[in-house]
Amino acid sequence: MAVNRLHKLASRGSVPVFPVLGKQGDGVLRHLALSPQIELVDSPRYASVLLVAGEIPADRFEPLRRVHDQLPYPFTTLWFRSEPWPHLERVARIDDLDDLPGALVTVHRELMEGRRDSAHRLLPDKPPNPWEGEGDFGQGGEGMMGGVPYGRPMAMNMADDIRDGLTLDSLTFRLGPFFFALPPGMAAEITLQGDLVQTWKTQLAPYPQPLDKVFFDARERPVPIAEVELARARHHLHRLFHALHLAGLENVSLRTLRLAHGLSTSSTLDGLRRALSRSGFFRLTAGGGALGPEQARMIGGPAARAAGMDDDLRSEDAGYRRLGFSPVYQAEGDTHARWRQLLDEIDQSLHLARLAERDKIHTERAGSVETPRGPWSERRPADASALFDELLPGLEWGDALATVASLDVAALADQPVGARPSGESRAVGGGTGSDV
Amino acid sequence: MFSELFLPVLMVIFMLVVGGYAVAVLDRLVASALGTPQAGGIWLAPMARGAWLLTQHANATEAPDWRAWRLAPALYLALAASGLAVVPWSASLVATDLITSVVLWGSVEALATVVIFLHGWSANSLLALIGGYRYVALGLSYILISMFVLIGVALPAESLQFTQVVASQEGLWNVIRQPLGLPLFLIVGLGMTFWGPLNLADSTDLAGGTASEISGPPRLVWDMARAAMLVAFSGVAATAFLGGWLGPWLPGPLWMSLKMLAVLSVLLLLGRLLPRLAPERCVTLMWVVLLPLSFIDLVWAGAVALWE
Amino acid sequence: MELFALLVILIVVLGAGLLVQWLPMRHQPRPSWSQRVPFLGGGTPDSHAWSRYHVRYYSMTLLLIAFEMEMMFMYPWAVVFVETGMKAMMEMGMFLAILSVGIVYAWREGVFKWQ
Amino acid sequence: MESMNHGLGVDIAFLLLAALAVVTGWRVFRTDSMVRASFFLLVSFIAVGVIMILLAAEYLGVAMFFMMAVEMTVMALFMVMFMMNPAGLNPMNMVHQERIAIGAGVAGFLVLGAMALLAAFPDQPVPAGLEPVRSLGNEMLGDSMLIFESAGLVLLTTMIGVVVLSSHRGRYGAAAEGSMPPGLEPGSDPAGKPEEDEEGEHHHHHHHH
Amino acid sequence: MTLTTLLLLAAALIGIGIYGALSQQSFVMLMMGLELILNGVMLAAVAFWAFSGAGAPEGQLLTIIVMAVMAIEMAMGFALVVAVFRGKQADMTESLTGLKH
Repeated sequence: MAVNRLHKLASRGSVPVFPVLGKQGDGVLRHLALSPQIELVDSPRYASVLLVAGEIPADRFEPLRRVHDQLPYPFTTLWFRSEPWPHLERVARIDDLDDLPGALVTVHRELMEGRRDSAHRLLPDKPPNPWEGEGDFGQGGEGMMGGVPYGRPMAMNMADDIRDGLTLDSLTFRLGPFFFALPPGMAAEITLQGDLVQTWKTQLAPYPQPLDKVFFDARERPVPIAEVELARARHHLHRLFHALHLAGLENVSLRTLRLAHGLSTSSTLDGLRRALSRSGFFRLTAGGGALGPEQARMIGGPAARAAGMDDDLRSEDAGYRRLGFSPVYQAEGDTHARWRQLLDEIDQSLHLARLAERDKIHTERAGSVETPRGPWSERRPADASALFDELLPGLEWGDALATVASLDVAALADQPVGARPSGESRAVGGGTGSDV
Repeated sequence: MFSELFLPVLMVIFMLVVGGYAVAVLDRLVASALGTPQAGGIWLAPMARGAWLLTQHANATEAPDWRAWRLAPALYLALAASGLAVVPWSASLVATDLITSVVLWGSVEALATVVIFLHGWSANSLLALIGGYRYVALGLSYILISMFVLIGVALPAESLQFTQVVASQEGLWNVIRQPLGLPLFLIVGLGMTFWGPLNLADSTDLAGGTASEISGPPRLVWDMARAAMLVAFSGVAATAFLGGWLGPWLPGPLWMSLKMLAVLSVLLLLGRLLPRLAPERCVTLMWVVLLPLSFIDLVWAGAVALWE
Repeated sequence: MELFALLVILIVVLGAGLLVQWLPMRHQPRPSWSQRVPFLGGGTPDSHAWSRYHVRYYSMTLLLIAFEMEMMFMYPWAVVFVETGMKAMMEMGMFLAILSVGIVYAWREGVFKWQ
Repeated sequence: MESMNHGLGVDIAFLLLAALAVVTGWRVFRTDSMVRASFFLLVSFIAVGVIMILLAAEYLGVAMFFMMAVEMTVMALFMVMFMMNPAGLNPMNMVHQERIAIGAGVAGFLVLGAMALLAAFPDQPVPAGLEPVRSLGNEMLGDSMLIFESAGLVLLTTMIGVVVLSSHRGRYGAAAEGSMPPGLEPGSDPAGKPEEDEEGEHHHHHHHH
Repeated sequence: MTLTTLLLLAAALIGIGIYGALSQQSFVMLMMGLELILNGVMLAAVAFWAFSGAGAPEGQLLTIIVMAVMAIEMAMGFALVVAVFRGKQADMTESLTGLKH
């Protein structure tokens, strides 16, 4: 009797969900962050529901199986707008964003009250390397550092340390496509010595990120500037949301998300900017990762302007000139400069949107547009995740992840937000496309 | 025999349970006050979370140091209990009134660093290891500041006993007599319970740091131990700086719990408002800025103690 | 006698901490090897995490051991400070000055940076 | 301090703590994992600290706790940093000249044990009303102030020595670069330079010093 | 808990420390042995203070000085190990013949 009272009590709490992001999955993440009964967690060990949000490309199935098996019993999975694997039984698939939170709560409640039994492990129950009974004392290792004790080799020192000349063991590992601090879908092979990054090799580029429809229209015909600037500000606010969660500022990140959700020409940034600067976000948190001139030119957009380059396609557009637009830029080009640049650009966009809405001004120059990711004249901004391979070695772990969060490296998707990828048969259900 | 032995044990266990629950509820109150809506009843949510953790299976890594891994959360809870055992609730109502209780609290802080490193090390997983090592840099730095501040408090009391320290604050509380003391001690408290800006051990950029590989009952004990250490710290801070059980009208223990709740809410608020510091900047801040400040606080306390 | 009570408290709470972990886990099956892989966002490590970890603040720790000794001397000083009066203040001032010279030197040598 | 009047509880506690100290002291050299070795030593120190508290040296006992906690943490960091196979995954036997060591250990124990049993030491127990911390404080500030200040000076020299020896990057750049031993006569090429460095100023990381 | 039993315990700790210092190959483990020896010495000092030193304050000061010796010896020992390790990645006592090069 006591056990099921415990289970009944456990089912009433908030639902711990570990989100795994597929294509266009981060929109789902932002939607769930606003619903109070869902608790998005950073590690699968803390979750009882694995949410697969968005379509996962085939080359990331193996890491997904690994993460699926890392949830402790009792757990289950829920697939949002992506095809569940055939051999999982009784798996829920949701397509409409609005009833996703409700579905998560019911799945969790069923799981806790035993009405739904836990999912099973997919991968075989075998150690990474066979070791029982082998080696000197049956633990799979020989001598001091040899063999595969307990299934894994011992760390050996590969190279001199790049900073203080003590050659100690370096740890090489692959940080997977589903690590929340990396852009969705990006995977990298990292070698650390201590907590200092020695080498960083990006293996899987992040998913191409969808942009608002208004940027696609702006290339064909004049569009109201207010709409373009609001979409730009919303994009920057979404990136700020992820970085603030990484820096440990939960409340301010949710405030940023609410601001982005209900963004209009009347909303302002002052309260948020004061909260950030007063809490020392621009001075004491992890920083570093300064861009060189040619790196800045390669990535373009706000990151380049943070490094002192003041090229902005908007300054060639007559409509913007009439509004008195002049590009704002920083000098240092490191992580803190990029955050200051982002906040200045949001302020500027809101100011331009207010003016443009009052005077109904449209963009004049079709054919090229300044997207929040970078200038888009004839070719869409390509993926720049190779930039990390030279930028991150030499940084401490916290600084490296802060630099990754501050650089928008994903390429632009060919479809705007909300439009279903061509392969999908049914068009999206109710929910308006723009709020994803 | 009873009052000598079982009363202290019951007192400490009562403080652990009620204090831990109070921390969980207060944390959710502060979160909802700052704008993060909390699902379900704030009073019920900690119970539900505890029940969920008890039903969840415990995780294991490939080759952990099993004994140390299971022992670390329990050791951290025991340290919190010994901290609470030293906190005096009234002139006579104190669990264990050692002559050198201030030094014992200093050693609880030093041993907390050992236990948190052990928790990170024994999981044999990368993110936990980085969390453990990063925390030791902070853990070894805040011990000095805490000791200078506590010595400053022990000066007017002319003894290393918390009951004497409270007695010495009869006329004027230390928070007014030694203005630099409480802010520095709050920073030490954040460091000791790796909460908010000084959370280098279980931070979000390490997916939970030392606790990234535990789930189920071990994680419940780790969270309870963290909450208990917060309560123990706020008890010591209230005793050392806010005049412990002293106060007009209300009985001693009531004053003590009010002051502990005040210190707790300040800590939880700081935890929610400030971003996490970079470890390197944190160590430099502690050694180059806060240590000289604690020197000044000590000299100030000495001067005041002399001229009183 | 207080010491005995403190030891009993430690043992009781330590036992409670271990019991709360052990009781629910008694009838839980040992997790499978696929669950025990450390969480790296779906990636895999090449080796054990246990290695000769390159601590970056080793000179700070050595400095700390020397500085920690000061604590040992300061606690008894605090107890007799008010009795001995200004003499104690002068002596401890000299002691603190000597040791803060060491810290300023270490700071100039960049010991508090990640080596 | 009634703990001094040899109550039965105190004797039992003493025996338990003595056993704990010796066993953990022994396990320090028998265990494979370096972190376990240093924390076994910490437990041994804590046991000795509690015995000190039983001996009415309250301050020294508790001071042992925090002092040894810090030292054993640092000991654990350095042992893991410099020892091969730090976590003892491959059981190893890092022992040499085993027989001599056991002999010396046992001999040391026997000699000191005999001294403890046979020698007659004056029997002047601690006076009941003594406040250990206060007497230590007065002693430190009064008669043996010289010891107290010279200890501070020795600590300063240790701090400077430690920083010189261990930090790689000082104010004037990395220690290894360009640091050549001075010549015998002023201005001559550095004395005692090993031959293989002759083949040009190619700065090799490993065997440069 | 008489003086002799305390001294026997101190002798046992010193014996184990001597065994540890002589038997271990690694420099760091050798220092563990030295620490254990100093642990025994401290216990003996406090025992003498409590039983035959009539609570003389010099006894406690001697214990604090022994603790200072332990701290200084440990700090210098590890600094030497770092300096030598940076030169040639050696940690075994046999190979540490010369400190110069």
